[in-house]
Formats: sequence, C-alpha cells, structure tokens
Amino acid sequence: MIKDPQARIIGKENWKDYYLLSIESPRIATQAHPGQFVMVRITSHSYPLLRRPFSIHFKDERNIEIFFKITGSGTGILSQKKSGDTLDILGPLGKGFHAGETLRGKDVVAVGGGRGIAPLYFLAHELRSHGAAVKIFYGGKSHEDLPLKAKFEENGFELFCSTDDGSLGFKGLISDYLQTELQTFNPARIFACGPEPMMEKIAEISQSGDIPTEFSLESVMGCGFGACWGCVKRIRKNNHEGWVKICEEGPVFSGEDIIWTEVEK
Amino acid sequence: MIKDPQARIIGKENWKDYYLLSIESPRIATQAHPGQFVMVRITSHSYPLLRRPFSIHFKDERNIEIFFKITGSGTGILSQKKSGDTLDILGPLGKGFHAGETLRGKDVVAVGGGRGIAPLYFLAHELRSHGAAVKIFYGGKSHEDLPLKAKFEENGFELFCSTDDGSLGFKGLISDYLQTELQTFNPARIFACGPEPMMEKIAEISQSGDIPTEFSLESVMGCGFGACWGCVKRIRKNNHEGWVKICEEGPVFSGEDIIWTEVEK
Amino acid sequence: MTDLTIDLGFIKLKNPVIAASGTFGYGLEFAPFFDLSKLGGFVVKGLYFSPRPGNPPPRLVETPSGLINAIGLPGVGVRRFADEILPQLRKIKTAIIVNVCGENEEEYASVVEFLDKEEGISAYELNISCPNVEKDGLCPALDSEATFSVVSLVKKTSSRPVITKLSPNVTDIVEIALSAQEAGADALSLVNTLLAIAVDVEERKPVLGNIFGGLSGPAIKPISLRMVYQVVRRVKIPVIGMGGISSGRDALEYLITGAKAVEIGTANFIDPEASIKIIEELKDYCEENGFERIEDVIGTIKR
Amino acid sequence: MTDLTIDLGFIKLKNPVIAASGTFGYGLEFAPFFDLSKLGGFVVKGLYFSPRPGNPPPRLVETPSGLINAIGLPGVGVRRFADEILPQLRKIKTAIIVNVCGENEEEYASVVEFLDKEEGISAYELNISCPNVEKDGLCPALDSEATFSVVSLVKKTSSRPVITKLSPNVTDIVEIALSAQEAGADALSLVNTLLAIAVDVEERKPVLGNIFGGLSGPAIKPISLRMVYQVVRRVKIPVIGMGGISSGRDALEYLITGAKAVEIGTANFIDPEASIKIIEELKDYCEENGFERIEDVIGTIKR
Ligand SMILES: Cc1cc2nc3c(=O)[nH]c(=O)nc-3n(C[C@H](O)[C@H](O)[C@H](O)COP(=O)(O)OP(=O)(O)OC[C@H]3O[C@@H](n4cnc5c(N)ncnc54)[C@H](O)[C@@H]3O)c2cc1C
Ligand SMILES: Cc1cc2nc3c(=O)[nH]c(=O)nc-3n(C[C@H](O)[C@H](O)[C@H](O)COP(=O)(O)OP(=O)(O)OC[C@H]3O[C@@H](n4cnc5c(N)ncnc54)[C@H](O)[C@@H]3O)c2cc1C
Ligand SMILES: Cc1cc2nc3c(=O)[nH]c(=O)nc-3n(C[C@H](O)[C@H](O)[C@H](O)COP(=O)(O)O)c2cc1C
Ligand SMILES: Cc1cc2nc3c(=O)[nH]c(=O)nc-3n(C[C@H](O)[C@H](O)[C@H](O)COP(=O)(O)O)c2cc1C
Ligand code: FES
Ligand code: FES
Repeated sequence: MIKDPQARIIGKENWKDYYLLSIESPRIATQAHPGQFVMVRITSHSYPLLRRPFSIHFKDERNIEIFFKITGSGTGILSQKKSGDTLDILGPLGKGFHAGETLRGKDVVAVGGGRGIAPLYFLAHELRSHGAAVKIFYGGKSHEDLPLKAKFEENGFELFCSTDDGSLGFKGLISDYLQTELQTFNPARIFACGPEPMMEKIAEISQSGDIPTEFSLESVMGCGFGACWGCVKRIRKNNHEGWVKICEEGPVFSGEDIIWTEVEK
Repeated sequence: MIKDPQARIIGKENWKDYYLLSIESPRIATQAHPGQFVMVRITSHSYPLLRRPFSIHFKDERNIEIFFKITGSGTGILSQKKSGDTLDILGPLGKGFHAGETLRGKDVVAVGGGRGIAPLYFLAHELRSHGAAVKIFYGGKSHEDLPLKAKFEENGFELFCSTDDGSLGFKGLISDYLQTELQTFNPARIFACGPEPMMEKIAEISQSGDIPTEFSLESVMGCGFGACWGCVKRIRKNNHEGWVKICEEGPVFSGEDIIWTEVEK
Repeated sequence: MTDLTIDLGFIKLKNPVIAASGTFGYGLEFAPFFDLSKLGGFVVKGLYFSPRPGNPPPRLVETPSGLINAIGLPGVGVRRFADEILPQLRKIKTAIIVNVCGENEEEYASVVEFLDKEEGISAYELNISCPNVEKDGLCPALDSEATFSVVSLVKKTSSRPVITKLSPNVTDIVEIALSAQEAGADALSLVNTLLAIAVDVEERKPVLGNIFGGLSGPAIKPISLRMVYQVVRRVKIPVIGMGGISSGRDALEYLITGAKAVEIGTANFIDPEASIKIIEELKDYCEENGFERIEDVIGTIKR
Repeated sequence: MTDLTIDLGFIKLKNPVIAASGTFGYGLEFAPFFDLSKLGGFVVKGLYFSPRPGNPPPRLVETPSGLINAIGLPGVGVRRFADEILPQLRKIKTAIIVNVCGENEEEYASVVEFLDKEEGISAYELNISCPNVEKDGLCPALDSEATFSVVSLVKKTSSRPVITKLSPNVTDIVEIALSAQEAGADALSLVNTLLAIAVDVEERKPVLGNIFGGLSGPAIKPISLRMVYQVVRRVKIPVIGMGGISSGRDALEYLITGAKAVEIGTANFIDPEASIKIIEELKDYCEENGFERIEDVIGTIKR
C-alpha cells in the first residue's frame, strides 16, 4: 500500500460520460494485481471530501490506468483533469481476483456491466497470460455504454456484447445473454463486476451450473485501507456471517460467501 | 445589475501570482464604470462557497477584464480557469469613481498598491477621455508586484513606480513617493486603491494639501448587492456616522467620509 | 401541470419555496433578478422596534461549505419599515412574512402590535433564535419555558399567524418545538444558525467583530435536516425546514422528511436566482416521479 | 529547535497531535504510511467489553465538506484487544489512549477494570458521546447528571487518567464540562460528532442503515471550535480540541483558543499522513512567529 501524492496523468481518453486516465505511478504499478483498486483524491480542499475508489483498469511497469463513468461531482471534477496534472493516489488496495495458474487451459468468463468493465481488462490480460481462454461479456443500456468494445477486440479477446435497447449486440440483460451462452460451454470460473442485481443474477445462474464465481463489490468507502469500518457488506467467513470490510478483505469475494439479500440496501 | 451565468473567458495573462482574465459579457460591459466591481462564482459546488469580488480592470463594448492576485483558495482556483471556460458573474456592482467632465484639463493622481492597481487602468482611460492629465503611482513590495507597468507605459500614461525593496523605481512606500512628488504639483483629485494603511497615509497627505480624494475600500462580501449587510465600514453620511454597506454605497468613498480608525480592524 | 401549492392551514403558498430572513434583504434587493411574485413567499430581514446599527465588522467569515455571520440584526425599525418599505412590498403577489425580533418579550409584542395595524403582511416569523446578538448566543429558543412565554405573549397580541423560528443550538429540539406548539404557534420554522467562531491564526484573535456568529450554508444541512426529521414526528403544526438548501434535491430532502415548506438562506447570496431554480427543480422532480401535487411528496420518507 | 512537547499534567506528549478514535483504526492500519511514534498519541477505536458487529450499512454518507458516519462502534472487545492488539501497540513509543464505551455505566467501568490489568495504556478516553448507537442519538454526555455519574464511577475504578469526551449536541456545553470536571475527569476532549441525517430523494428513505449518524469533518469546525472557546474559559482541567482539523492552521485555531492538544479525525481518511503534516506545520508556525515552545501558543487568543 503506497501513497503517491504526485502521480502524473500522462494520457486521457473520453467517450461521452466515460473516461480513461493513464497515470504514472511506478511504485503502485509494480505491485498491482487485477481486481485491486486505488483511492484518488479529487481536490486538495474539502469538496468533495473523501477520496474516490477506482479499480485498476490496466497497468504496465510504470503506469496504471483507471476507467470511470461520471456519476456525481467527484467523478465530474476528475473528468476535467488533463494530461500533465498530478493526482494524489493510494494503492494498490484490497485483494484482487484469483487469476493464477490453476486456470491454465480452462475456459473462463468475465462479465462487466457498464463501468463494471473497468477491472476486467487487466483481469483478461492476466488470465490470458496464465493460459486461460477468456470470454468477455460486456453489457450496458445502449451502445454508448460499451466504449471499450473496440479495445477488447483489438486485443484479441472474444467478446459478447449486450444492450438493453438492442443498439449493439444481444438485446437484453448481459446476465440473460450469459445464461443462453452457458448452454454451449461450461467455464471453470466466472468473474463479474457491475450493478448488484446483475451480479446477483449471475450468482444464481452459476449456482445452478455449479460454476465457481468471483464478484467485485462496491460500497461507499471512507478510507480504503481498513481504518473506518465504513465499507462493510454481509459476507460468510469461516462458516460465520458478519459485516466484512470490503476494502480489506475484498472488494472481490467468492460468490458463495456473499449474502446477496443483504448486499443490496 | 446583471447576472451573466455564461460569461466566457476569452483571454488570460499571467505574471507570477497575478492574473488577468478577459471575459466576454456584453451586457455587463456596456453598463460598467470605473470603480465598479463584479462578483465571480468560483465553482458550481460548495467550496469555496461565496462569490469573490473583483474590480473591473478594463472594458470594451463586449468584454470586461479582471486583474487579480492569488491570495487564497478562491483566487487560486480562479487562476486555473482557461480561455473558453465560462464564469458565472454578477455586475456591474457598486458605485464607481467620479471621473467626469469636471476634471477636464486638470492634473489628477491615481495610486495603486499591489493588486489595488486593478480598477485604476479603467479609471485612467476614463479620466484621459475626459481630458484630465493622469499621473499613475504604482507601488509594490518588489518589481514582481508591478506586472502592469509596461501596459500603462505602452498606453502612454505617466507612471511613478515604487518598491519596498528598491528593485524597481523609488525605494520605499508609494505614499512616501507621492508625498515627495506633491511638492512639485497640486492635483485636483487623488484616487487610490490598495492596502488600508497605504490609503490612510494618502488620506493624511491629501488632507494637509486639501486635495479631494476617492478611495476604493475592500471588505468581505456575502452578496455584493446589498442583501446581506455583511460588508459594512464606518462611513460619515449626511453628517452622521454609521455602518454603511460598501457594496451598495461604495466601494468608492470620498476620503473625508471614511473613518479610518474603524476601517482597519 | 404539477400543482406546487402548499396549504399551511393558515395560509396558502404558491409553492413551498420561501426566501429566508436576513438573506433576502427587504425583498426588493432581488427584484433586478426575477419577478418576486414567483416565490412561495419571502421573509424580510429581522425587525426590532427601533432602528439598530448591527455589530462591528468583520461580520462574515467563510468556512468550508459554510458561512459564519455576525450581522447582529441591523435594521430600519418598524416605523420606517411600515412607511417606506411595506408599501412597495404590498404590490408583490406572494406571502410577505415579517421576521420579528426583540431584546425582551415586550419588544416582540410591541413590534407585532405596531405591524398588526399595517396591511400586506401574511404572517410573522418570531426570531427567538438569533445566536449573534447576545453574548454566548443566548436567546429564548434555548429554553422551553422562555419559548413558551414569548410565543404566548405574541400570540395574545397578534391578529396574524405566528411562525416560531427555532434554534439548533439545543440538546432537545423536540422539547422546544412542543412548547412553542403548546403556546399557540401556528407553525415552526427551523433552524436558525449554529453558534460558531473562527480564529485568525496570524493575528491570534477571533475573526468576527462580535467573536460569536451563526453558521449557515451547505455545511449545516445534515444537522438541520435531522432536527426537522425529529420534530415533524412529534408536532401537529406545520414545519418549515431550512439549513443549507441550495438545490431542488436539498429542498426535496426536507419535504420528503416532512417539512411542508422550505426556506432558502445563504444560497440567495451565491445565486440570487437560487429560489427560482429550486422551484423549477421541484416541478421537474414531481413530473419525473409521477407526483401530480407537491403536497403528495411531503412526508413520504420510508421508515 | 522548537519544543513541541505538551504537558497535560497527567501525561507528557511529544507534540499536541493525537489521532482521534474511530478514525485511526487500532493504529496499526496507519503503520504502512509513517512511523506511529511520531505522533503525540493516538486513540484506538471505541471498545465495549464484548465484541460487537456495528450497524447495518450504508454506514457513511458524504455531505458538503463533511461526513456522516453511523459505524455503530463495531469492535473486537476487550479480551481480543488485550491479547492480540495491545501487545503490538506496546512497541510504539507514543501515548496510547483507549476509547472506552459502554451500554450502561457498569460496562464503562468493567472495560476500565479489565484494561487496568494490562500494561501499555497511557489513558482512557471515555466515549460518553457517540450519537449513532442509541436511537435519536441519546448518550450520557447530553445530561450533566448522567455525565457526573458515569465519570465518577469510572474514576473510582480506574488507576489511569480519564479523559472525558463530550458531545456537541447540547444546549450548554459548559455545564456538561463542569460536571465532568467535578466528577474527577483528568481532561476533557471535545467534540464527538453532531447528530445528523441524510435523505435519498430517489428512494425517499434515510441514506444510512441506522437513519441517524454523526457529522464530522471541516464542516463542523466552526461549531466545535466555538465549544472549545466556551469550555476553556470555565474549566481548570486540560481540554483536547477536535472537529474538522485537516491542516496546521486548523489545529492552531484550537491551540490559540486554548486547547492543550488536538485530535485529528476524518482527515486521517483523506490523507493518512495528515497528522504528520500537521505536526510539521505547527513547527513551522512556531518558527515563523518566534515561539520557542508550542506551549507558548496555547490560549494566546486576544479577547
Ligand atoms: C472498490 C471500488 C472500485 C470502483 N471502481 C470503479 C471504476 O473502476 N470505475 C468507475 O467508474 N467507478 C468505480 N467505482 C465507483 C466509484 O467509486 C463511484 O462512482 C464514485 O466514487 C462516485 O463518486 P462521485 O463523487 O462522482 O459521486 P457522488 O456524488 O459521491 O455519488 C453519486 C452516486 O454514487 C454513489 N457512490 C458514491 N461513492 C460511492 C462508492 N465509493 N462506491 C459506490 N457508489 C458510490 C452515491 O451513493 C451516489 O448514488 C468503484 C467503487 C469501489 C468501491
Ligand atoms: C470591491 C472589491 C474589489 C476587489 N477587487 C479586486 C481586484 O480587482 N483584484 C484582486 O486581486 N482582488 C480584489 N479584491 C479582493 C479579492 O476579492 C480577494 O482577494 C478575494 O476575495 C480573496 O479570495 P480567496 O478565496 O482567494 O481568499 P480567501 O481564502 O477567501 O481569503 C484569503 C484572505 O483574503 C481575505 N479576503 C477574503 N475575501 C475578501 C474580500 N472579499 N475582500 C477582502 N479580503 C478578503 C481573507 O480574509 C483572507 O485574509 C476586491 C475586493 C473587493 C471587496
Ligand atoms: C447573513 C445572514 C443574516 C441572517 N439574518 C437573519 C435574521 O435577521 N433573522 C432570522 O431569523 N434569521 C436570520 N438568518 C438565518 C437564516 O434565515 C437561516 O435560518 C439560516 O441562514 C439557515 O439557512 P441557510 O443555511 O439556508 O442559510 C440570517 C442568516 C444569514 C446567513
Ligand atoms: C468513521 C468515524 C468513526 C468514529 N468512531 C469513534 C469512536 O469509536 N469513538 C469516539 O469517541 N469517537 C469516534 N468518532 C468521532 C471522532 O473521534 C471525532 O470526535 C469526530 O470525528 C470529530 O473530529 P473530525 O471532524 O476531525 O473527524 C468517529 C468518527 C468517525 C468519522
Ligand atoms: S473503506 Fe474504510 S474500512 Fe473499508
Ligand atoms: S456584500 Fe452583502 S450587503 Fe454588501
């Protein structure tokens, strides 16, 4: 866990409400794993007050990327930053996905809904580097919510897109698309990140097929490093249910440990 | 008094801590007089909360200029704005200097200390257009506090500069420089804007020489248009002393009406 | 067309948005910005019987998302108000509320007695909660007996509805609210500002001329909204909520919580058109959420 | 070299900067960021006798320049604290203060009784002021008798200094402060959070799982600083000030006002190194203003 108060933005891309920032932060980059996140300070003054959490979208030796959607004032202000500006970031935080050697040669699925696609690009690369065959399921309300489609394709990932309005790919929910496709193959693991109803649906589907799952959860985070007890979700741990800090023990949890009825407020 | 929520920045200059913004706002520009000010909203959210007052530095038919120094977080954030950004401004506010026909053919003096030079550029042009002969006294801590020197000179104004450290012009306070120079001529009026000790000194000097004066005062302003009663200073009005709203009745006051002992906190 | 009218029982408002006392001058200061008759109402600056100068400056200091003021209730007094200002206000087709102040109970009563003879006032708002006139912020609204006593006296004197404005600087806001209700208040407005100070670390002295001031603005909304939440559950009379409202969403938080109307304070300084925008945003919200009348939004908070 | 040490009478601090309870975990969470022994001290998360789960989420909501929390004091209980955490804390060369909680007076006393047998604790901070465990924010610090009673009981039990942490949710903070002093408190810390709520206008329900929470952060500084101003004039025991401190200047406002030390809360989340920076800024201020000892800055406010 590193605090880098002078991480420099070295690149920026934008598609409507979605933004991608490349940030130079070698010490964070070298330690980062897929599914981990960073806490970004938005301003040096008191509005907005708290740092904002963002998944690590991708990394190389020196840089990390974050991919985010404007959902409020913090992300709004962040979207105004430009190349050359510096950011104060903490990371890498949390525990990531399990994307190691055990998946070599296996089929795996990563499902991202809207901005939930963010951690899956890094994850997909990691999985491929370990010899897994990755299918990406990428869903959104309309084609404008799938700005990363081209990038996944250019990088040779097998992509399954859906939109609620049918403007791109399968018309309907990405979880329904996944369910249909699961009739034809049986992945060794499903990874997912997105709105909670989407993830819960995927948990159901995978349970019936007995497929291990990993979900990246969200919560309002006060600190991101275990000090505030603010980010808890109901999780089973050592056969016992409790409020678990998702910044420390997550944000990625095994599907069977998540108590979905209590995850959604 | 106009509210222009979409005034566009069309030009920006910068010298160290000093900034000049040209702002397109035709309706405010046409009404503006020297000594009046605008209230600028710094952000659309709650920090910093209040608008900040700035003198109208110059205007043409469509545009106004403000000239400011970074003195805190509001001016700091404002200094980051760039050409093309829009500002929400209220103005023109207050009553300005008396720079009319009665001064034709007369010698007049305008004294600016530091950022207090801001309203005097507009004033100097107005005075000249009414046929007065203007001498500008411009003082600061060091030469870095006199960024507008060249501009005044290029525009053909007679300039007297001083710096506390002697790095440019007369070494010492601008009020001392003025006092020295007043031995050689007798202006019909002295206008001044700057730190209160400077203005008080000038009030003394001019009183002994019986020269009419006008001072532009500052105060923390809640609204800028008379609604909050926050900006009061001790002023004589109709032979009676009282707390007077400087946003409405000022910010320019005749020297004889200002109760200096109470102006400085 | 959404119906934005609100019935307070003793008065009908065009909409639930009222400009708050001390932040809206005598109303006329805002006439250059918009047609004042679009408001649900406005409350004029606090009035004592006689003219008053207010506190020595500095009177304002900005804090993170807040403003401390120690204006100290300067004003023209009832006579000049009635002679010079009220005639202009009468032409405006909206609820005109007079914020009534007093150094003691009798002064409150005499202000009301004087104004009762004047036409064009919709209601009084009893300011028993200004924290920056007395040392240490003392005021009747800190004590349920003092509240009861002044409200009863004014109610005896007044022929008009009396809204009692409460202070947030108390342990138990419900207790004070109940005693104002018992004394006959027609409505409650809450809250006034929170007693506050700021220190100048260079000069090592209090920033404000009066040392103490009252904190307002977005910073206080979580606290004032909580008090409204507590009070609406316990009183029968209507509650007007305020504290840090600067957007339609802020206003909605209060209405959903159970306030029948809201007052807009500090936001008027930052955007003189704030109240008008808030009215628009309330309309939009009703339309987007299928409410035909804003009254149907009030108190809809789920437990 | 500026002397930053502070003598609280019962304990000497390296410097006046203490990390506040509930915002600094058990301390160890911050070890990756800096050497904890640089602090004046730190207060661990509130401890009840038994482990507790805390409130249902959402537990946090951000407000303008503020944070409402309804964490609800989850924790490991005294036994695990003594067995697993305290041994690690003992190695840190700074004042370790335990924030003591209780559902009733007896629980406060039993926490202290248990911990008194353990080495390595510098003082207790009696948390009689947490607004988000009981309904409507009830807690002993709202009442001077309840305060007197619990402080006396704990003082009887404790062999260590007892700092009493007061609530800002009161009409008269001085009254409560005096009764804590009378009951034998060795110092006062003020303030805990302000009782607050937030409403979700889309869902039309309270945002927090617990409905009520406590407001902290820069938004509250004007209020908490005012309370410190009022209390330091009236008590003899040292006062530790807190509320919204995020810079050296904020800390200086409290010290100049008369607080002997400060606690840093919410700022730890935003910048885990906040306390360390504040210590540096205090040093700079002393040097620039010719103070050889930070003690000489305390209470220098001009009247
Ligand atoms: C571990 C983690 C990783 C995340 N990664 C990404 C990512 O890669 N890309 C991305 O676009 N978003 C991501 N998010 C969500 C992102 O943090 C929020 O969108 C952001 O904090 C909203 O800030 P804001 O100021 O724009 O919105 P606000 O104005 O604060 O709030 C707008 C809405 O967002 C909700 N919200 C606020 N903070 C959070 C939060 N911390 N988590 C969830 N909801 C919140 C609010 O309740 C409100 O409904 C992640 C969240 C977590 C917890
Ligand atoms: C009528 C008027 C005209 C002005 N014209 C100009 C101008 O043309 N150019 C220029 O550079 N400055 C001008 N000022 C001063 C300018 O408004 C302040 O410098 C600015 O508001 C400071 O904002 P800030 O957020 O940067 O500082 P803050 O962080 O708010 O404060 C920094 C310091 O400035 C003081 N301050 C804050 N607000 C004001 C205020 N309204 N007036 C005086 N001091 C204040 C504070 O007390 C503090 O000491 C003018 C002020 C007035 C009243
Ligand atoms: C500058 C200023 C002056 C005020 N004057 C009065 C007043 O005269 N009478 C009164 O009852 N309240 C007065 N108030 C309190 C406001 O009416 C309102 O209760 C408070 O500011 C909280 O609302 P806000 O956060 O929207 O500003 C004043 C507030 C401010 C900021
Ligand atoms: C998330 C959170 C948890 C807290 N937990 C405790 C606690 O366990 N015990 C306690 O006495 N105070 C607790 N507090 C209150 C702080 O110690 C402090 O009194 C308050 O936050 C005001 O300071 P600040 O504005 O610097 O945060 C908590 C505050 C926050 C924000
Ligand atoms: S975000 Fe603070 S404990 Fe998880
Ligand atoms: S700034 Fe509000 S009255 Fe002058």
